[in-house]
Amino acid sequence: MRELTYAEAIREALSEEMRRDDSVVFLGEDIGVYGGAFGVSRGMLEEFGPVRVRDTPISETAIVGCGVGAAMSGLRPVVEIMFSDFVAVAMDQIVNQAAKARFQFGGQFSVPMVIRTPSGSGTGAAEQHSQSLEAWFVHTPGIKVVTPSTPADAKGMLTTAIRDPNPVLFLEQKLLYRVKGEVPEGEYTIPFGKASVRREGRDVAVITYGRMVQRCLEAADAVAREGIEAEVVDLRSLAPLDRDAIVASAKKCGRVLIVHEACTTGGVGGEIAAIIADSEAFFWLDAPIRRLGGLDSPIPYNRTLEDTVVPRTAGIADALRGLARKGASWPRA
Amino acid sequence: MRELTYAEAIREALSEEMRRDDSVVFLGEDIGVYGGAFGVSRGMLEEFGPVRVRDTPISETAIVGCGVGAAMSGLRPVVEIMFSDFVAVAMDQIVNQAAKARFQFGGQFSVPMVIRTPSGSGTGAAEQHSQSLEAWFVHTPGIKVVTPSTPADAKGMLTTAIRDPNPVLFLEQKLLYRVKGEVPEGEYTIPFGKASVRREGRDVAVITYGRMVQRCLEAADAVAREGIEAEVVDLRSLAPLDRDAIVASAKKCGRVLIVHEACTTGGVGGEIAAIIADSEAFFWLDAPIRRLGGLDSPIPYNRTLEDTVVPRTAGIADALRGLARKGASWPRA
Amino acid sequence: MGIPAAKLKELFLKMSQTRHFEETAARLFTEGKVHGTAHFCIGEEATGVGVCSALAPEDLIAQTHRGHNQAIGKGMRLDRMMAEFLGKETGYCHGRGGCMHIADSSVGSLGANGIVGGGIPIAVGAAFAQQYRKLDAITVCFFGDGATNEGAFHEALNLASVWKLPILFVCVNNYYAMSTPLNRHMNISDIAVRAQSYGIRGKSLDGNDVISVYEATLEAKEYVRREGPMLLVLNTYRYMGHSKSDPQNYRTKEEVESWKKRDPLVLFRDRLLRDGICSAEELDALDGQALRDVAAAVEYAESSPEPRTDEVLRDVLAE
Amino acid sequence: MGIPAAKLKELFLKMSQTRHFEETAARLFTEGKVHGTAHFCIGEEATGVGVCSALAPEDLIAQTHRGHNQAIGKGMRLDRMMAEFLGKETGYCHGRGGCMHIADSSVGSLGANGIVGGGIPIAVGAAFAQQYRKLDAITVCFFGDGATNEGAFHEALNLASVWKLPILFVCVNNYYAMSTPLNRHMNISDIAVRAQSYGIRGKSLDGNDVISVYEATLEAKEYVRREGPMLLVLNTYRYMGHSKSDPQNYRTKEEVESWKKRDPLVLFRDRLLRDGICSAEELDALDGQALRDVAAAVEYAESSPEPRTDEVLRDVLAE
Ligand SMILES: Cc1ncc(C[n+]2csc(CCOP(=O)(O)OP(=O)(O)O)c2C)c(N)n1
Ligand SMILES: Cc1ncc(C[n+]2csc(CCOP(=O)(O)OP(=O)(O)O)c2C)c(N)n1
Ligand SMILES: [Mg+2]
Ligand SMILES: [Mg+2]
Repeated sequence: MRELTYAEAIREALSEEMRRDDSVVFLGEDIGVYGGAFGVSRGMLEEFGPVRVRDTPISETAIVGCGVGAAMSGLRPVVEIMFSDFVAVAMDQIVNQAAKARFQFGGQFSVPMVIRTPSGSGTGAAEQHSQSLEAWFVHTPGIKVVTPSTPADAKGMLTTAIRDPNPVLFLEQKLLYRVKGEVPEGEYTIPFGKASVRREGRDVAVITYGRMVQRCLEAADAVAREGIEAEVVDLRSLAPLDRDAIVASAKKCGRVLIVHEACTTGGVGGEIAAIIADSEAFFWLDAPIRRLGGLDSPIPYNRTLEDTVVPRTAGIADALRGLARKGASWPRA
Repeated sequence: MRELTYAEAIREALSEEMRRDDSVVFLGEDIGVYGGAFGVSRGMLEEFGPVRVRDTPISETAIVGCGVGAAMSGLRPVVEIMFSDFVAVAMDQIVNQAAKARFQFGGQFSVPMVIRTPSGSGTGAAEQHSQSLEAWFVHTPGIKVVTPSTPADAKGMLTTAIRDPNPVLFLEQKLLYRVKGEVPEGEYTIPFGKASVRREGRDVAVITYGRMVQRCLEAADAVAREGIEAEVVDLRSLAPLDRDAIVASAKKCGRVLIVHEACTTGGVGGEIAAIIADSEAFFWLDAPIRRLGGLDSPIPYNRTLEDTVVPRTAGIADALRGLARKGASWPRA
Repeated sequence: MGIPAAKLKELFLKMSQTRHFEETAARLFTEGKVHGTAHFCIGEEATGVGVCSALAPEDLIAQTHRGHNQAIGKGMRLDRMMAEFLGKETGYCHGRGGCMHIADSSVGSLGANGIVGGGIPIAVGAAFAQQYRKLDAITVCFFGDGATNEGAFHEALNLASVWKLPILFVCVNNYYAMSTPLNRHMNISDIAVRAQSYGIRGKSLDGNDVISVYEATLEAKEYVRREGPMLLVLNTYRYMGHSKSDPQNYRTKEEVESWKKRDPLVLFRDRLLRDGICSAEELDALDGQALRDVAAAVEYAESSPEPRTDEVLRDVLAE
Repeated sequence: MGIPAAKLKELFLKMSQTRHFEETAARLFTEGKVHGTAHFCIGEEATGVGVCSALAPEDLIAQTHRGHNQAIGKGMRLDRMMAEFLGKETGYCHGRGGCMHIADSSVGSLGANGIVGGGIPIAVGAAFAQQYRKLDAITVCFFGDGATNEGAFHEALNLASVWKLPILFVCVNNYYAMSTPLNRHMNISDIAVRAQSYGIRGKSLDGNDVISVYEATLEAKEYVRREGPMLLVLNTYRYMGHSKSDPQNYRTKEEVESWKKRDPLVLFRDRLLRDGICSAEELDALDGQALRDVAAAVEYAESSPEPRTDEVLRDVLAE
């Protein structure tokens, strides 16, 4: 199959949907001639013109709010927020408006809007341009949250997102934009709420998503040489969350490592741990549930410091070794 | 000891600090002659005058931002946001500015600002005036989060908050404003990060905070008549979180129920469950860790519906019974 | 005055309905029949009714928390409004929203908003959809004087201007944001000045004179369709407290009384009599009808079923 | 021109330092020595240098992401700036912030901000503290043309006006917000018009003429101290891309070249020569000094230690 980068896959999905459905419009800062801060929409202005590919002033509240109103009026806006950190500027429109409009108006309106935004650290862009904020929205009823980890998923899940009648926060993994992978031609959708087991194993269940999937797979390969077989589950969407896949993998392996880039405390990892600890998998656990998230710190500028605050392959491998080690469990017995 | 309402206790703490330290200033919408939407600051304009008790325009971003700048310049602003839902309007200033200023400037500034705001449902004020949003901020390094459940705590913890060199989100429990309790006279502080065991027990550890503390105590009383002794732990502050108290109580009881008003998914309950499941308490658990949070729904207007979406005493008692029931655990063995 | 008599009577009826609706709602509060809050627009009836009565069914409105006049002006049903106020399943939002979130997509209401200024960007989005679809309709966005200090106001007006959207921004200036008087929340006295920041037209007028409001809206509608956004400021006054729990210690009784001398309903009644459009009997009959409509709405609402608790999660997400 | 010769030379030196600092920083980028991004102000030197050189040490500034001229104008050290750019422990923020978050509390800089418009409310808070403490000092808040479309701008200017705070708002208008030209992000051509919404004074001037910028600031400072906020718009142009990764496909080379004909450094040099303030040799000497200062800064930065990873959590919270 042909290969595309993650960024190209996103552009392809958005372009296909815009060709298919003229109610799809695309709004954001510098998405037109500039092609977006990360070049995702390069060439789209030329194909779709300035009426459908709309540069906006720097006004995140108005941009998202405009998306909400347009969606309530029957369009399917795709809104780009240049860095996911800037969702904070539009938080009211996302949480109090988009996510609540349907419910508070008794189902009279739906809000089929997608907010696309690049998430995560690793580019030396420091505290205000590097956060992983998915947990806020997983805690917000009324909005879906998606974190594709491959070009193929990025394409299929963006298509799903655009066709979804609800607001969807589509968190693009900044450091994956240039990563290549096989991507089917033509339109296809990937359902939300279905995790993908990226690697089968029986010793430790690694539950992860987004850019950390790759690092978990690398760590799993590293420890496989030592006889530890980790299973790597890529959640793909965080709301809805694939509870069954989480529980099944935890039950199968009896040991669980949860990995994400976002700060550990209050992160989605807590939700995952809680699901397992309150499920039938609990009875099959052979060791405490381990979380390996980012340090509870803003993202620093200096490259080495920046690397220090998010989980690295070596750290994940160490955690796997610690979990798999015999005797780690049941000192009580 | 004399009794004060929760609202009076807050007013007393703020007034005492303003008398003691003239760098404490108080900003917010309608806090002056109106006395605040919930009457918390009634009479303060008269005592402290309009220079220190400042009504603002309806501009949450500017209000919080002004607090950040004033704090960076050596004042100790206390900022009121009329309903905690409106933090969404000021999210950038809270998360990207207040919580990061110290770190990103390499420690050159501190931000001794308190954001006081009423949190929670129960007043029929519907979707945009009833949320419990503490989880967002527990996931934000650089800001502390406090949820006092009694008048005495409200006073002592607000004093601590005002004296703290960091931004503190002080989440007042709307439905507790009129609840009375004993409150010591004069200044005192209550440290953050120290939970309080409100009721001792040995069968089930109930970990909770804020307004749910009262309901958990009621539920504990109800099941005590049936021979179930629940221990009720009031976390008091969520960032920092009293990890030791959580683990100790879980270890002691072997069964854990986590209760909060906020939506279950992505809530602070996940963090608590994850802490337990990754601690030595894990080895002492006799049953899965149960969470009882609000339904994953916006808060509806209708009173009965509103009551339906947050945990009630009867539901908490049922969960306690379910957890304590013999045979509920270890079907695997 | 080239307004047809039927339209004038419609304006009078809607204003009376608004006044009676709110007086009744306030009474239901006092009787403890309502859990929640409400923001009444008594004294401001001419604004929402005047503007919305000048619109076509396909025009859209975005309402405020103080918007019963806007809702009734646009043709919403009193019975379903009252049912929503009482939190009933037959209410517009099936009891989920209450009067702070009243909406009726069938008459072009995008709903009221509980976040001050929060509805302004949404209205811009609706106008964007109208422009994109090349519709002839416009969107009218209501907000208060206090709301013009929110960042959302600024961003939304600028965006609408840059894109030349068919939107009429209507500021209902009642000189107070809760307890804070205009001159303590902004440093200008004519809010229409704010239009200049966006290069759009701004105009202020007497919001208690329903005829000028109606006529200004008709004119503005044509302008907006051709030229893009405009800001209309309607100066008026609210008689009641900000919400049910307002001590009203921030203004004098005299100030309130002086505004009551220019009561929009009385002004309009006098005008209709003076111009010989209606007789006193006709006006009394319209008022009586309004009263009966409200009574029927209460009956409908009170006899309506409560929402079912097992359906509470119904509209969190669309299928 | 009543400006002392020493001051004029200081202005020239700081502008040269800014230019050389950024040209050198850009080269370090190309050499792969920097991880991250940077926003250069080459072409805009007269704005930040002109304004900040008119301030007293106790006056405060809030900077933008494009603020090396502001930093150098206010007296920040080149070596610690360069060290921050390279992420070193000796940098102003100990390598935590990079040049988007450069700050120096010792010279009155409240820091640069990575959120467009995010620093404006913070500057208002600093001015509030000055007023509250009855200090004589003022706060100067920098932002770009694009930033004036953020809600934060609007709220902050309104609040400052209502409270009559001693703050000078300085809009560095370089006619672009990233790739978006002014006439496509707002519908007015003179940004100073926006002052009217807040009932404050607004004034636009040539931002490439450092002498008018300096003099206007001196005057504005007195005004602001007495009367409260003012908005000063400095019209200028950036030569380089928005940030390191800018394709610059949104403007023509001719446009850039035409602005270069009014280069602020050349303009100022010509003026100094024409007015007989400095000889060509003196100016060359100042420029040479600037070059040496920057070279020394690079040496300092390159030889400085990296931050220790075990101290990364040091400043998350104050003790
Ligand atoms: C973002 C936000 N801030 C504050 C409030 C609380 N609040 C509700 S209405 C109101 C006053 C609004 O004033 P104005 O816009 O003039 O409208 P009015 O109530 O006078 O009709 C306030 C402060 C809110 N609902 N939302
Ligand atoms: C809230 C927010 N939105 C968008 C950005 C991305 N961004 C950084 S600088 C910039 C352009 C700013 O334009 P202007 O204010 O004119 O300043 P200039 O860059 O021209 O100096 C943009 C869009 C940001 N950093 N913050
Ligand atoms: Mg008002
Ligand atoms: Mg610019």
